Amino acid sequence: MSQIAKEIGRDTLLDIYTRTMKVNRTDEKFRELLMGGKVAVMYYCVRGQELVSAAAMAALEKDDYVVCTYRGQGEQTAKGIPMEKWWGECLGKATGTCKGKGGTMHITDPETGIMVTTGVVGSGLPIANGLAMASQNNGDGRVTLVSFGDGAANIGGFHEAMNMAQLYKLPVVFLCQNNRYGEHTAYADHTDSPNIATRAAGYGMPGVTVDGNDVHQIYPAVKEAVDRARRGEGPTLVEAMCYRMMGHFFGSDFSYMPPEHIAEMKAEDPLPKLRKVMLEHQFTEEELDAIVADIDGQINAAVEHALAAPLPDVGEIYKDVLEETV
Amino acid sequence: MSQIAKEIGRDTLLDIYTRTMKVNRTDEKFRELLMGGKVAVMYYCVRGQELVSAAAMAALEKDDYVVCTYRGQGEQTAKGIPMEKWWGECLGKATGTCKGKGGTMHITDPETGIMVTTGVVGSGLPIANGLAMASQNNGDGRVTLVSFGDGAANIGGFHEAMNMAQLYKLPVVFLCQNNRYGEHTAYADHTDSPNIATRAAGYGMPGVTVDGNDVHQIYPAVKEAVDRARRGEGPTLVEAMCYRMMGHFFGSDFSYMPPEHIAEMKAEDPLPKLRKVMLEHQFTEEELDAIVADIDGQINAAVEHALAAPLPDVGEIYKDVLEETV
Amino acid sequence: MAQITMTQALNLAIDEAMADDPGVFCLGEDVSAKQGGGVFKVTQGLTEKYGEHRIRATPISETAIIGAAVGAALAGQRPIAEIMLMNFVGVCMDQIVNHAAKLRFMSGGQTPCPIVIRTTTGVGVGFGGQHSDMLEAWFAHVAGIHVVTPSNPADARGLMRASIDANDPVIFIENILCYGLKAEDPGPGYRVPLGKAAIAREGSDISIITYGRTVMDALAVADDLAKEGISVEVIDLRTIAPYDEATVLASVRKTGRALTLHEAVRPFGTGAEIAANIQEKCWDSLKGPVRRIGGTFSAVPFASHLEQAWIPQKSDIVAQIKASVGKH
Amino acid sequence: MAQITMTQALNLAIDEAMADDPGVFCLGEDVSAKQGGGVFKVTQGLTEKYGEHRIRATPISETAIIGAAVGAALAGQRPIAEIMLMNFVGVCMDQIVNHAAKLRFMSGGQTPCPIVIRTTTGVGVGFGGQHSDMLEAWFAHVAGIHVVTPSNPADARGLMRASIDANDPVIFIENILCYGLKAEDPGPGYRVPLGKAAIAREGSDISIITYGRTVMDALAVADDLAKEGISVEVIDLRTIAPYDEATVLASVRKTGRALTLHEAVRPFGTGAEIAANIQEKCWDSLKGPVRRIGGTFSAVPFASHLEQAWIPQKSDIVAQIKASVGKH
Ligand SMILES: Cc1ncc(C[n+]2csc(CCOP(=O)(O)OP(=O)(O)O)c2C)c(N)n1
Ligand SMILES: Cc1ncc(C[n+]2csc(CCOP(=O)(O)OP(=O)(O)O)c2C)c(N)n1
Ligand SMILES: [Mg+2]
Ligand SMILES: [Mg+2]
Repeated sequence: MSQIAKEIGRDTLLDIYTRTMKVNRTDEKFRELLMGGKVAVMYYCVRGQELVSAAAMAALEKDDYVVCTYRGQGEQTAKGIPMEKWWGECLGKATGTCKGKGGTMHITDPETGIMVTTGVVGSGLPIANGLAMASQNNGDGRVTLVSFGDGAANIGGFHEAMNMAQLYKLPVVFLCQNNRYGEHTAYADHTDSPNIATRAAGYGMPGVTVDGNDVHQIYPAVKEAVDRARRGEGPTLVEAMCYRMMGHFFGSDFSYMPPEHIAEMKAEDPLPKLRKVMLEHQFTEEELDAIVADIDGQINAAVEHALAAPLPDVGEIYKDVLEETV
Repeated sequence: MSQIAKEIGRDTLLDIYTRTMKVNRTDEKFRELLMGGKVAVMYYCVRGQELVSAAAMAALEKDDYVVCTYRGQGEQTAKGIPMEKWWGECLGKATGTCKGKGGTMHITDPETGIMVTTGVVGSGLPIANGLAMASQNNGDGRVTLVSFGDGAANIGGFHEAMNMAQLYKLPVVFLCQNNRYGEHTAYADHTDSPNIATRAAGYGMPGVTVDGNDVHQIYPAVKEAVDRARRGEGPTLVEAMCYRMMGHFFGSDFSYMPPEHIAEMKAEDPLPKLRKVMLEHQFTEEELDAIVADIDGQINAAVEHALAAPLPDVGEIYKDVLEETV
Repeated sequence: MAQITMTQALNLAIDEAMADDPGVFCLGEDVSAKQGGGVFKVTQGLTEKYGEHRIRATPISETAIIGAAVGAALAGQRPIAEIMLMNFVGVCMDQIVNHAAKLRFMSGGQTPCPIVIRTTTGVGVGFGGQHSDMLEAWFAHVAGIHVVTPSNPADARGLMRASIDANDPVIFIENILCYGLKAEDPGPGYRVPLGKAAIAREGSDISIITYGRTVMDALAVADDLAKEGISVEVIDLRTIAPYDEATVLASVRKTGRALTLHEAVRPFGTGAEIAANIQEKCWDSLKGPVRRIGGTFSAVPFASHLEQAWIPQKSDIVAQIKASVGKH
Repeated sequence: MAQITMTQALNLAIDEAMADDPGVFCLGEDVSAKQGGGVFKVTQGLTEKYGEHRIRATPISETAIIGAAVGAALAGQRPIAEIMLMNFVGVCMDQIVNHAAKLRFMSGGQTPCPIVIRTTTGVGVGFGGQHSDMLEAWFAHVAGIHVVTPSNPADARGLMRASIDANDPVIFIENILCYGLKAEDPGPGYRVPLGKAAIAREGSDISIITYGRTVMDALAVADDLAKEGISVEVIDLRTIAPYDEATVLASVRKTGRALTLHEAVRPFGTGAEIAANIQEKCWDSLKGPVRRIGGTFSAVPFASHLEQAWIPQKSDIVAQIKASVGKH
């Protein structure tokens, strides 16, 4: 166990484990529903990236802001969006966070700090700066975390946002989930950068690359970035190395992923690794299983609720366009 | 004199000197015309940056491509656009490179390799990649050089272009003329980057910062970048430190430039420095003056020609919109 | 009452809003005191009053500028973001259209996005092809955003104040050639409601529907034609989209003839929507087809006489009106 | 003759052009063999034939993609750039509008910019608010660019080939829902000239002017109404801008009635220009106002039944036609 490891207390580990399993079980459930044909919507699997999202959300306070992407299930559920609302939105129901109008790619839930889920690659970073700017302006002490992919690091908005955040010392954390692919394109085919974190230096910003499958690396890295931001010392770029263990979205072809890569991924699966850590920390198999069983129960109830929930009224297509001034 | 200095031959020095003075005398003439009210157009002065442009153009072959900005007089005249056509365009005449339709901000002269002059900050870099991509595709051995400012280094297009150029090993040279200001904003107020060249590492690209007022630094740096590109080894980011000794455009306020800065600029003026180098290399005062006198003669003749030249036909507003297929 | 320029009018409106609401702040290139308060001086003097956090000079990063405005708005603030010249929206349309304009709808109403995007443009300054376009039609075609432009200082003050009040994004277009216009200051607290056109001049023979700088052209032509016995009604839309349909249709029902006029290029311009809508809704009142005038369908040329020829010509306005009312 | 899908039609046209001209090359996200030949498979099999330099998979960098296409075109090549989904033009409008479309004009004719920008979009796939917009009106409002969209495989093949031939930039819009359409292959070398509309069905009572996926809706409605004795002419514009005015006006002069139809939102959509132009040029032939149908003026919603309700409805097309021809 590494030096840093000792710094993660049991309570925090339990918190991270619970969030991780919530993300994982939600992902499994979604795939099960899709596979069974019960549901037919776009869904971007997070298998392999559960721990990154969970650890990052555990490092935040409840009031902190999050901006994420279409592949944001991890951040969304781990931050704590009530499951019924989350499933409701994904199933396009009136009970969803956004009354079914946003959908899987556009979950918003200000109550739990999920401020924007964007479908346009890299567009979240500039918006995260704005949330952080508001906090800096009004001194509310909040930190904003924005999650994005390795592919997103090549778009202009990434660059502009990084430079601006550092210039103003905004309380923002840039979390790059480097899952080695942007849609069908492997990392080495989209950049010659040794890694994404290296880019931070070009803005005068600290940047760090960590193993996103190792709780002892990912949690302390995000926690330190969050604390730094909260202390007013400015932004940090945290690059979490991880794997996208499925295709780009559910059902999409992933024949372009070489078998060696798939083998490598399996060996690094964060879930067995995390379980091992938990056992090392004197959590019992039973305790851990009970947590998962509890989560499954909650998820099943939420899915039932969402499936039974009413559709949004057709008139909704005319609403929320501009403020209704009656 | 530095180590590198010995590597610049007398012929090359003479070439650079001649180009530098062409840029400088053109700039002086333009300001004289504007000051005298003879001409009223937008003009972006290049006083203080003459050597950077001249040395860069001297490092290119005649067939190489150049992309520059509204502040591109240096590249344009030093690359060799015939003066009559250049002045014709700036004065909005039918004899101009673009029949008066482009103007000072949009000089194009494919014959001398000036392919695009853009007025949108940072937009030249992606286009330069395309020119270089064509050369890579068809093996014509050309190199493309794109010039831009320090301010432009903060826009998304810079980032995307740098990453793509390195990924494909395009034969392109990125020349950042860091004149310490983007319009009214000083360097320290637009970025926390220690310097712009540092950013290259984030793309796996070589980057170098040199003194743009010292011929022994700027010429070898650009030359090496051009040679590297031509050898097929890919792009380089060359950052030339220099000063914009006037306001953003002719006639614009520059009260925001602090007096210390103005003093610092004056001490680093590239022209007396270059003259000193020339004298050290056994060029005589008389020779150097004769070159300037010759240039002045050419410029005066070109200006007379342009002033007397006809205006473009009003029907030009309907032409060159789409290919005329008759 | 004091006379103010349009620049001062905008400055006063912003100043007032910043004094009233600590959530209002400005960001954009060169906007702070260190840079002289903006290249067109609209934010001059505000840094001294409200500090650098509320007048943020930014890098040249339009995507980051609008993105920051969007984010701050989601967090409850009221940012005023400046895009120095309208053509540069080309680099940040995603933030404006896919985000600012849609976040209220996509969130089911949870996250309104009250931002004002100030930008300037205009033909006739010698800025050439990449700095002169009027692109309001792009935004008018997008749901979830107001498109506003003042033609005079009083409206500038009132529309800016109303735009800052609005709980949705506003594209606020300033015409460079209007900054220097002078008129009576409508005074503190003045507001011109969004979505309300002004009848800039009453008339009975034909309605010109226009906005921004060309309102002046329309008024000048109306003056001239009055002498010839042609009575022209001039409607200044002020809000281009969603526009004041009621005022436009009532005017056309009265006059029976309509002409749309804008500096933007004619094809697929805003005049097309207005003309299409008028002919549909006022079919029975119309005495002839709705006519349209716009800029030449090309990039804006550099040479001064070409640029002048590119702009909608007063002579063309006169000719179209005469053709419409049948007096040649 | 063989049947081909629209995807195959596009692939064949590109393949053929690449074989004929070594200057033709493709670039875009995921387009090469390593990625399976594009997420919609349009460039499948081409890397194997022409190599990675001519089928360049790019980073997610739309500004760099279009910029590279522009530069390569200036150097004499004929790039085909892909923007995966049309909404993403939001990040690269500057390169398209301020550069590709203007460089011919601003250089006084020296640097034409022959690029094809392929992009796809469409409502009805469940992609939600940021992936479904039809933004053709933005480009139609810009001088110096062609806007093209096929409604069927044969046109797709012919229009793509003609677009690659063109010496100016072309925005080539593919509707996701049309990729799977099957029809007879028009064969090698087939070209459909830009700027020429097709009369998809002749009729005498009313002209529907449409393009892309809604051509199918118009044809279906025309079939139904034929049974009720209403004869509908359907015009498939194929090139949205600059469009085939002659064909449109001739049709309306014949039928005396017109309806524009598109999936894009109605306000300030392309239908507005067409309607405005028709009423101006065909005033004396028109028996009633030109009517317009477009998508709902909001972002495209996620929930499937909302998305379906958002789209122009066949029932609405029928109702508008009946109202126009006076048979209720
Ligand atoms: C600007 C833009 N370009 C292209 C796309 C299409 N697209 C959606 S996801 C994706 C891959 C993104 O990769 P990465 O940032 O690594 O995130 P990941 O999907 O791996 O989580 C692409 C190209 C998009 N949504 N936005
Ligand atoms: C995208 C964009 N934003 C803003 C501007 C307005 N503008 C023109 S020049 C300039 C400053 C550019 O600074 P820099 O890149 O350092 O070049 P320099 O003028 O110093 O040569 C700005 C902000 C522009 N032309 N394009
Ligand atoms: Mg990825
Ligand atoms: Mg500069």
